[in-house]
Amino acid sequence: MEGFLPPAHALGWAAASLPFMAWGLHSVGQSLRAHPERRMLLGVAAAFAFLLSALKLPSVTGSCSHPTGVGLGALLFGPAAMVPVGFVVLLFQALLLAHGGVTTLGANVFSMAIVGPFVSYGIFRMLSAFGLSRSLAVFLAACLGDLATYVTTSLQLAWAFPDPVGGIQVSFAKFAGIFALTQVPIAISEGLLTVLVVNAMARF
Amino acid sequence: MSAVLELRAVDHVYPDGSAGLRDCSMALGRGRRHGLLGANGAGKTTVLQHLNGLLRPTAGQLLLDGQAFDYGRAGLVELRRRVGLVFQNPERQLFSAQVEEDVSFGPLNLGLDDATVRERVAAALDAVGLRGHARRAVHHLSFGQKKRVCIAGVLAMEPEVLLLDEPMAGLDAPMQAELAALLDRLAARGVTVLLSTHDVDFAFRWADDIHVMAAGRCVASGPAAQLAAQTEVLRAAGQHPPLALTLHAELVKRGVLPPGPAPRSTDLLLEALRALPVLEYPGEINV
Amino acid sequence: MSAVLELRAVDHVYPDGSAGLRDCSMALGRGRRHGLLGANGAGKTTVLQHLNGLLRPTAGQLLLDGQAFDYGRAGLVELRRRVGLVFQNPERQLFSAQVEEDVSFGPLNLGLDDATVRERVAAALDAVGLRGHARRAVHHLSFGQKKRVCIAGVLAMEPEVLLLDEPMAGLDAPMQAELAALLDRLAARGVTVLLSTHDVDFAFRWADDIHVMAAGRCVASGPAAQLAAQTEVLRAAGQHPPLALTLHAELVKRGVLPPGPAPRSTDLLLEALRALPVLEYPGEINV
Amino acid sequence: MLIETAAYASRWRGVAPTAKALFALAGILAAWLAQSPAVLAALAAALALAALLGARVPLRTYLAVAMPPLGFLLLSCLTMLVGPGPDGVWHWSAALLPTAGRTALRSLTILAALLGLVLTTPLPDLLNLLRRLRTPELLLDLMVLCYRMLFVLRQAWDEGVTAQSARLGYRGWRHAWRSLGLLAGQMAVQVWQRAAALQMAAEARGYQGTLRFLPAAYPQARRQTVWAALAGGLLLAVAAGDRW
Repeated sequence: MEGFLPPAHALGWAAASLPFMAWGLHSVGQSLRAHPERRMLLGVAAAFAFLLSALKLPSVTGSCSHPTGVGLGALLFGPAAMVPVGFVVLLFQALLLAHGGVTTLGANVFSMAIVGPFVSYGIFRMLSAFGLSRSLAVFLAACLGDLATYVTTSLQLAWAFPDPVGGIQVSFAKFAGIFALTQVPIAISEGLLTVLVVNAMARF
Repeated sequence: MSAVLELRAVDHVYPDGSAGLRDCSMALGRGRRHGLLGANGAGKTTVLQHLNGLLRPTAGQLLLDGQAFDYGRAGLVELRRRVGLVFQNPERQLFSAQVEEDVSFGPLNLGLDDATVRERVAAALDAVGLRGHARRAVHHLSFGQKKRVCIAGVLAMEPEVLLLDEPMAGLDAPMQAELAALLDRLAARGVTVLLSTHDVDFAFRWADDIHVMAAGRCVASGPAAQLAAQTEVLRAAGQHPPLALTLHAELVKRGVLPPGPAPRSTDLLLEALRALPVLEYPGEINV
Repeated sequence: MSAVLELRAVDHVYPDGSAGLRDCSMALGRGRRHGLLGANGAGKTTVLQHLNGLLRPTAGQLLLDGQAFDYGRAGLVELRRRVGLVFQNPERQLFSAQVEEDVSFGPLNLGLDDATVRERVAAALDAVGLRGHARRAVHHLSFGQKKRVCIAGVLAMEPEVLLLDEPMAGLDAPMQAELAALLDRLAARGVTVLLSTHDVDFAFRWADDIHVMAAGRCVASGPAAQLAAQTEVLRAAGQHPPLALTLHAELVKRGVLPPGPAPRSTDLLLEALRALPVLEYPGEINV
Repeated sequence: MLIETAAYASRWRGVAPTAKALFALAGILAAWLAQSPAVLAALAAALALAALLGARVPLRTYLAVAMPPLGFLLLSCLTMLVGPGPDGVWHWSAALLPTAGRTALRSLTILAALLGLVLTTPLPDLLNLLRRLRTPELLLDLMVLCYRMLFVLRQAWDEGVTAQSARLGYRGWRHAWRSLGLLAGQMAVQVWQRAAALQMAAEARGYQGTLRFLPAAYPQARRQTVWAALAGGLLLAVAAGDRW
């Protein structure tokens, strides 16, 4: 939410995201030198991720949040590419839908374009290495990536607004508890949708 | 003639405030071939989407079998089972990797059992002449073949009414002829067919009834021959009269052809001309 | 007549092994209006992409100004400056959301300074009649307008040769007439124009030269009137002879019209008929 | 997308994006500076009125756009106001009320500043501004492509859903999921095809590896920027006066 974080936190999270952003841009730039046509691909993929993020899934009713699509992207393009792509998606959400926000962009990039994709990608690699079926691995990767994003966001909020009695811990429990109502169904939906998409793509 | 579907004084306003239809009335006689004629943006697609329940009238009503249509869940399912709609762009309506998989989408949604679905898919692919392509990948097909897969996907639901949005767009002449023949076969089996087109010559040649649209209004409806002669109505809708009609009229006026009903296509006109005796005239002696 | 671009015995095999072109030769005379005629899948798009250097011949060569073309970086930049290509689908070639921004893409790639680019963008938008739409969003335009933005984007590079892939597809009659008039204006300014089409009547009506393709082969080339009379060649390529030509021939044979060159369109044929005196005959008395 | 439509129709569409961005930035900084609820409320009101009266953004649009973030704000602030008491039972606690109140007002002010910008400035104009601020080229290219393809893909998506509905693809829960999966999978494949087509179209127009476009010219940019700086300075002065 625009303006929700105190200035020090907003700027701090932006600073924390910056090195990842630089690394993501550098890494993508390298791959573009070898495959210049991937520039268009990432651009179109960003549009697709934005579209998915604005999608209302059939099971989720009355929620103000949406799937992120970055889990799918991380599986397809790797987590490094998802930093700039996720940044673009989040910026567009702020500017075109007034979701998220410009002042909270740093914090959101950290949770959604860095933590989420890395968790998804890591889980997928790990589960694949254990020989889990592709569908289950994809489901868990996307679903847990989504949950990791939401846990990070709750932590960010808890840190900014600690409970006067119980401190950050209690505050985290509060934020995580409230947002679980919307985020857990969304994470499951995102996992399901990602499996469906990956399976459909595999048939082409 | 009973109307299987009818729009009665339908207005439609899009969410962005633009008017899609204004006071549009149109009845589709059962088992006939209908041409929906109009320029780009005249509202043809909007009409088709009303007839299939994808859009709801802002005012006015849709009648199915002469009864006001009930937009409840069950009503919509029944309407879409009975009235199939083929969209213009095949790329936007084929979702599966394989031909037969895509064709089975509709019948599966109808809740039919596997054996019936299999039968219907085979029959639909037969009807469009793609029996041998059932297991092929959709993206390896040509544009014309994709178009036929789309039609098969709707035929497999065994609709009573088949609506097609600009089915001839992008097809070359032989493919158009083939598709027209397919639609004729369907009409002969009793399916009511309505296709939209901006080609007055095609509409006049193919349709039994023509419905003319302009700027969201349903300007006129009637049997093809009768409507095509209404030059003023056609001009108001930005259409020329059919070429076969105009040529025929000029040739009759000049005594070349005998008076009588105009042929429905320039091919028939040419036949009539070719039936006339060849005159020898001085110019030819020099050749 | 010197050829600005020429394909000489070009074969093209796609990476998946399918043959796009077989032994195709075709020369584009400077400053003329060329129609590339063929059924869907005949290889028209493949030819256009060769003429702009997007595809390279597997065998044979491309000649620019009579010289074998050098596919080096500098050569390609020059070729694409001189030969503009407009693709069929606007949604697949417009990158920028604002009209004037998108049109400026090509000229900026040529390394022109901002002032010149601005001038060229304005001139190109003028040429396609979209001057007032410079700052509009591409996604708010109609299909026909988007198509014209694509053409403006190429015109702003001031090419000597303009290639258009099926530019008439999806346009209704008035929009087609408008676009044909635009292309005529360009041709009158000395631009060589080549457009692909599967409509033999349009090709005959509009083009100076017609190039016929079938199944990846360049079957025939020649001035429109001459080529259109080669019924056998056209039939082999799956095309009818132009209607105006056939009708004219029949009417001449029957002494209705005087012998002479055939009119290029049915509209002109109708004019010729209307110039004939109206005969009074018994049938009319009863009316 | 409501914001999009409003921005293109805005009376301030022709105002230099620099000026509008400067004013919005001043609004954000002022919101961060100001302390008292009254001043924050006044700043929020000033920023909202600038958009509603100055740029004539329709009130209905403004409220519709602001509603979802306001819902989130309400939920978050309510979360701050519950907590375990000394007895370990959760109940309302007013301890964080001042913080929650100030946070909500600050949030509102910044939201108003941002809405003032995005409801009057189409995204391409903002991208041009980012270009002038030396945003990395790769990011700019991604944004340009993303913005354009957004509308293309959304239209394709909507048409796909319509076509599936015509074949009863959404008659029930299970059908809907299956249809969505098929459509999303097919669209994901399209991502590659569309990228390849764009690449080819770009090459045909002499693409050299970067997407370059000519920015729109704003003849009155200087004057407008001075006005925006003055107005922004006023907001900052009020906020600074409140703090110190």
